[in-house]
Amino acid sequence: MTLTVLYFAWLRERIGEGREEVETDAATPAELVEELRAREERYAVAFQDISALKVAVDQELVGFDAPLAGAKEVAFFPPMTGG
Amino acid sequence: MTLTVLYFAWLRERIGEGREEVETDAATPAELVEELRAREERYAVAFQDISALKVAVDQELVGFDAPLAGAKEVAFFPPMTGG
Amino acid sequence: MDIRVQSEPFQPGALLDAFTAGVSGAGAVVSFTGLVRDVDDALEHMVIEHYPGMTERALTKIAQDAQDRWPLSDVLILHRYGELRAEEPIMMVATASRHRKAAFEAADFLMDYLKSRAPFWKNERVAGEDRWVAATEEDEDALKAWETR
Amino acid sequence: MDIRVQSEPFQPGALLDAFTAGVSGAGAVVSFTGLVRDVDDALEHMVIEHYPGMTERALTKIAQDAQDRWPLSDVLILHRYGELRAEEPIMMVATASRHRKAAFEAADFLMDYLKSRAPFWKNERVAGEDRWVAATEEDEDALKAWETR
Repeated sequence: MTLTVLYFAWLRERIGEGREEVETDAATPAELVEELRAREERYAVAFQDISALKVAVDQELVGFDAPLAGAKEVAFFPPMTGG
Repeated sequence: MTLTVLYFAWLRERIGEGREEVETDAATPAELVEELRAREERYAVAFQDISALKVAVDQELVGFDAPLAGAKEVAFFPPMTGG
Repeated sequence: MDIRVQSEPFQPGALLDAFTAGVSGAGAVVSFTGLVRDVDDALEHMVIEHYPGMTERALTKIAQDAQDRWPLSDVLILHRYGELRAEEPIMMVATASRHRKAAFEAADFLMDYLKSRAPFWKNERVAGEDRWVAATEEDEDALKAWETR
Repeated sequence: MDIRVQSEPFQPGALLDAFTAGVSGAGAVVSFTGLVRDVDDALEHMVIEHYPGMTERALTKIAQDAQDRWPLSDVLILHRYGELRAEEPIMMVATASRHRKAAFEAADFLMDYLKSRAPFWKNERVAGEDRWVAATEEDEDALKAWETR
């Protein structure tokens, strides 16, 4: 499947872009992170500690083990700091 | 001593005035209430249940057994309902 | 600290903006506005009686207690007396602090003490009859909760 | 329910007055305004990044959760993104209810969830350096407190 993958805040800066299309068979965000890490050094560095990150699938916050089946958009980002 | 005695809200209405000068030797607000009750029927009615009332001496909320020595102003009123 | 007791109407928004402009270094401003509630669509007016002199003292003490308890940049309390109509603002408190929890708690505290410790009494005229608003047990319970906190 | 995500500045007082004018039968209106705090007198600006689309969804869900939990007449959330200067208003929430405790608690709840569940990220430029503001343990703890309440 083709997913739109989004990155925000310092994760966006480390990866060097905010949005990309990714062709993947990953079943979960955790598997998607593994694929990205294997792809290039900058991903390996950015995703070094996923416990410091959050993930949203189709704009809903979920866990890294949530199913990706049918998803269109996955976003990774650090904890929010609004308000 | 001469005290300025003030009444507010429904207590003022039942007594028929909001302010009077009272010559008294009462040692506490409770004793002052006893003197007033003995004075006229309207005071007896108004002060029937002092557990439903509050008292301030010189503009500070106190108990009915607080000392009146040196006081200038005593106010009786129902529980407050501001806000 | 800004304590006002007045019969004149006021605009909560203008008051909030003036308060906010006057605080420096605060990240959080909380306001509470109390409005006259209608009663069965039949409230002709509300009259608020107060105890001039004691009112200002009581409000100043309540604001001082809040400042002693929380790190506040500033505190505002405004309360009207006299005749009011349904939906008019009766009163407002505002607090400013570096921390949002302090601003929230202090505003809540101000309201609880103001309701039961400041000498105001509300009288409602509904369908031609005047009646004094009764204090509630809840209001006293709210104070006890602060004392044990 | 009024949810706004915008880069334009806003005037908290005008927003509070408009919100208050729109609620009927509420005796209590609480507002929270968040201001950009200076950092050692050296904040050049703050930039707020957000996730368009998800932001509006998350804020709508938080407002809905508050309405499910308390009897509210209305809820407002406004949050800015983009570049802001010290002391500018970042965001505001307002709640209206018949009951003051409901209005206070709901506003406090909105702030806690907005801080940790709405996709905003703050970046501060201080003395020429950009740095991302870090989330705090306290913010997560505040959410847990609501879950067990």
